[in-house]
Amino acid sequence: MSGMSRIVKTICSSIFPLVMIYGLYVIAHGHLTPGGGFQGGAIVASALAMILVAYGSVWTMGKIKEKNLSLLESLGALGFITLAFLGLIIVVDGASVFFNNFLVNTNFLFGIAPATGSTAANINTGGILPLMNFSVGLKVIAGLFVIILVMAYASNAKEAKK
Amino acid sequence: MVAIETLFESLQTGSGFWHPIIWISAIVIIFLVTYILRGIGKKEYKKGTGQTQSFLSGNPEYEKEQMHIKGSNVYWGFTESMKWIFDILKNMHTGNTGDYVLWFVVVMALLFILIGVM
Amino acid sequence: MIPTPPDYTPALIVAIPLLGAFLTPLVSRINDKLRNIFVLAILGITGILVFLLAYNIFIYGGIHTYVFGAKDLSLPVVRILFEVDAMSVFMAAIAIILSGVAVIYSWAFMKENTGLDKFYTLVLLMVAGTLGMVLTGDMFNFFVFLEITSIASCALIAFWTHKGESVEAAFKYIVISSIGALFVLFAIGIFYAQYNALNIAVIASSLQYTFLDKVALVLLIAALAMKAGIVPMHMWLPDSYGRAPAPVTVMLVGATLGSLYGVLRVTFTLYGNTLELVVKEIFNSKILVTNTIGWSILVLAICSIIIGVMMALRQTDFKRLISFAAVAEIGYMFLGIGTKLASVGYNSTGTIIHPQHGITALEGGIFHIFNDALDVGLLFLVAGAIYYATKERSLDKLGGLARNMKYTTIFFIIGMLAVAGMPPFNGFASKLLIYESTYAANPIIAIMAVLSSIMLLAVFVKVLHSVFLGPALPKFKGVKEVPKSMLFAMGILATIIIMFGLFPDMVITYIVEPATDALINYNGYITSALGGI
Amino acid sequence: MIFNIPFIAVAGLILIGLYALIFKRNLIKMVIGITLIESGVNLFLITLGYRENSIAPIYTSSPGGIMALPVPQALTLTSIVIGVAVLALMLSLVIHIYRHYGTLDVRKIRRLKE
Repeated sequence: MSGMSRIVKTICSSIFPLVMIYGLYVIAHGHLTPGGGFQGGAIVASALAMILVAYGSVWTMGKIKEKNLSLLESLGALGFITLAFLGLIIVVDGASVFFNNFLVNTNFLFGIAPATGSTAANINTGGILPLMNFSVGLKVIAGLFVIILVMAYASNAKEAKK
Repeated sequence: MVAIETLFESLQTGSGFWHPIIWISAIVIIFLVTYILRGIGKKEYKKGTGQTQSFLSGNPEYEKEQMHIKGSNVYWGFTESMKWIFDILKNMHTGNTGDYVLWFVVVMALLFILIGVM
Repeated sequence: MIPTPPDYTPALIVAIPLLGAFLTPLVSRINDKLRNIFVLAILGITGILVFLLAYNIFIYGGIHTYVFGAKDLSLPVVRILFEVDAMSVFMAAIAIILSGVAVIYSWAFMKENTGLDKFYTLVLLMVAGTLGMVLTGDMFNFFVFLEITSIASCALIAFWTHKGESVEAAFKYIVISSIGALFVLFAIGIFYAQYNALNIAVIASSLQYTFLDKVALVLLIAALAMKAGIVPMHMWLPDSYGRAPAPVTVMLVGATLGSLYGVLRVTFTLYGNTLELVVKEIFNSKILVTNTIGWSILVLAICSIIIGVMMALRQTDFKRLISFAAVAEIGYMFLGIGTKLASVGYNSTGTIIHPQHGITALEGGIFHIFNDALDVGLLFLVAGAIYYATKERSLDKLGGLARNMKYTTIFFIIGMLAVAGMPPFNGFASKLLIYESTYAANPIIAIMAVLSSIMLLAVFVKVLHSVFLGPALPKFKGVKEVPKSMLFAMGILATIIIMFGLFPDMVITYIVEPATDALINYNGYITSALGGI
Repeated sequence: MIFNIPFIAVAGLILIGLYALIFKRNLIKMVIGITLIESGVNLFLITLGYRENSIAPIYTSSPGGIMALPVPQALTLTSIVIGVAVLALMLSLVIHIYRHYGTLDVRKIRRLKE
């Protein structure tokens, strides 16, 4: 896939930050609104895919290395499973359970317990859920983009051979 | 706890029992008896004579490498005489992915008639 | 002497391979040797946990439940739950033994390939999926682990992407497994619609056997039996077993048996009570003399045995031949299950009776699961060793290898006799139980099973003759014995085969009988999950 | 009757998907068939959670009233995530198959048979 015309490139460049911010917003508010790591990650990955279409896979492959994306992907997965293990290691109220939400009620990071019922949104709630959303989001961004990138690059390599 | 005695109990199958160690000792005894019987027999085998060469109805012997019976030639007669069964089976295994799904749907329909309706 | 495993052992058994899978790409940036040892260490820790749990359950009995994310065991109904009984831990032991052997074997076998960090990541993911499938007590969780296993194994089948056949086999596999998994999900949706629950124990306790439940039963049995590779839905199995790298094939055997576990769980625990009531209704209605589900499974089983053996007889590809033999072996397990289901009767006073031959058949079937995993696994490893040494997979081109590869030949003879059910190996003990109990149910089926077993021996005698015996072929002059790590991996399986063959009664008493009891006693499974509710 | 329309759509989607898998010869169309079945199953799960006049199951600033069941939505989301992985895997396999066989006709992609 080679790059598209200058008009497309310019418009994609100007839309890219907006889509990116929207995706990151969806990831960050995963514990309050519909959405979360996967959905936000898919939005960010689609923004990256837009850049890929506009600028071509060869250019993108030069900017972002596939190996680094794989590293980010395993870091995201590792963060998720580490949070699950921390629930087992950190003892809260005499209980240590796998996937335990050990941050809730601690008034620490995301540690405020919201009032029950219909309340206004407070981003500083949710315990480990936002952290899990971040790691899932990282994994989904890296994973989806690496799939699209490799597929585009592979089909490009085939065209070049012909 | 695992009790050591249970190692040597025999397996009850409902109408009999199975004990590998008894079986192995029986086989060993049978082999010994056979070996003794074999020793009683006459020794007529002479090395270095025509007795050691293979006899193929007077035809010359092939090279050793050509004498090896290949995998698809073993049981040739059996597969040839049962050709009609093997042809059915061969036609059944088309290798087409769509047919694999078709078989699944067919089996599901049959099971549905057998279980769901009855 | 042997410590009691902590409560959270079932969670750790799944979580440690997952953690290892995500750490593997990072570790392999340091050193290849370190990565190999790391993967084995992860599997070793998991294996120790599985065997602690297995020892505890097999000796002291009982069911271990573990609820995720809750401070105590309150509200197990709405939470994701791991419920480990003797049957689950039996399958977990099979999966962990096979994957450990596969990893040791792959050190030398996969040495020349690139991208091994991804290979080992996928291997660990597949282990985690298979273990999760057999340990979980939640239907939807079962579906998720089923999909994890199928995605990881599909990627592993296609690992040799430079070969067209491997990719074709992987495509067929992913089509079949995603269809199967989607129909399982559909059945789960039907359960959720009716009983508002996803927990196996809760669904089992409230099952009404409405029309929708019958549909769900059909969907579950058809999909899981397809994933277990029963005729006529077995065609993906020879393709993918035959073309995957040998260590992957051994792990695929474990994953396939995980689907078989699904069939057992559905028919005995989920529908255990219901099917017995159905038998009663059928006997009262006097239209049919037997229950249809048991006989459907019996017919499918006998078809797999016969067609599997017949197809194995005419194969010329080494691994494809063993795959068809594996189809026949799966038929023997289904024969045990079917005989148990068909044997449930109803006497004149109105109580359900479980005849002894049915229970013996189930014992034989469950014992055969372990034996099949060991025997077929060993044969696949031998086939891989032959491929490693000669780069040749067709039986027409091989010959006279016993001179060059003595140990491999010995391992092949052990595996061949065990698979064909020759005494004194383990396959004989389990097949004897199946024959005798099936004979009590229906003599014709037992005779067909015995004849097929004899033909299975004939099939492997053909392989023995054409690969190992015969004159030394000139093109294999320089062939050497495979490396020690591969021989060691084969040796582990061969040792377990011989031990199981020599002491079958101990295996039956301490391992198979608790597993059989766990399946038959569905009430225990239900009450231990529902607890105080 | 009006509430049965989603279920009819579910049956329709699954049947169309099976039809595409069995009778279509192009590999890409078979992949589309699988995604159709998946959409059917997802629609089925979502329909189970629907209640009449219900709102989305979010407590943040909710006006109150009946909420739709959140569990089927969670199930559907998981199923969609898995579906994405399967779809990506299948498409990359199709790319490889095309490279090796030079065709996408399923009748010609059967070196493994008998």
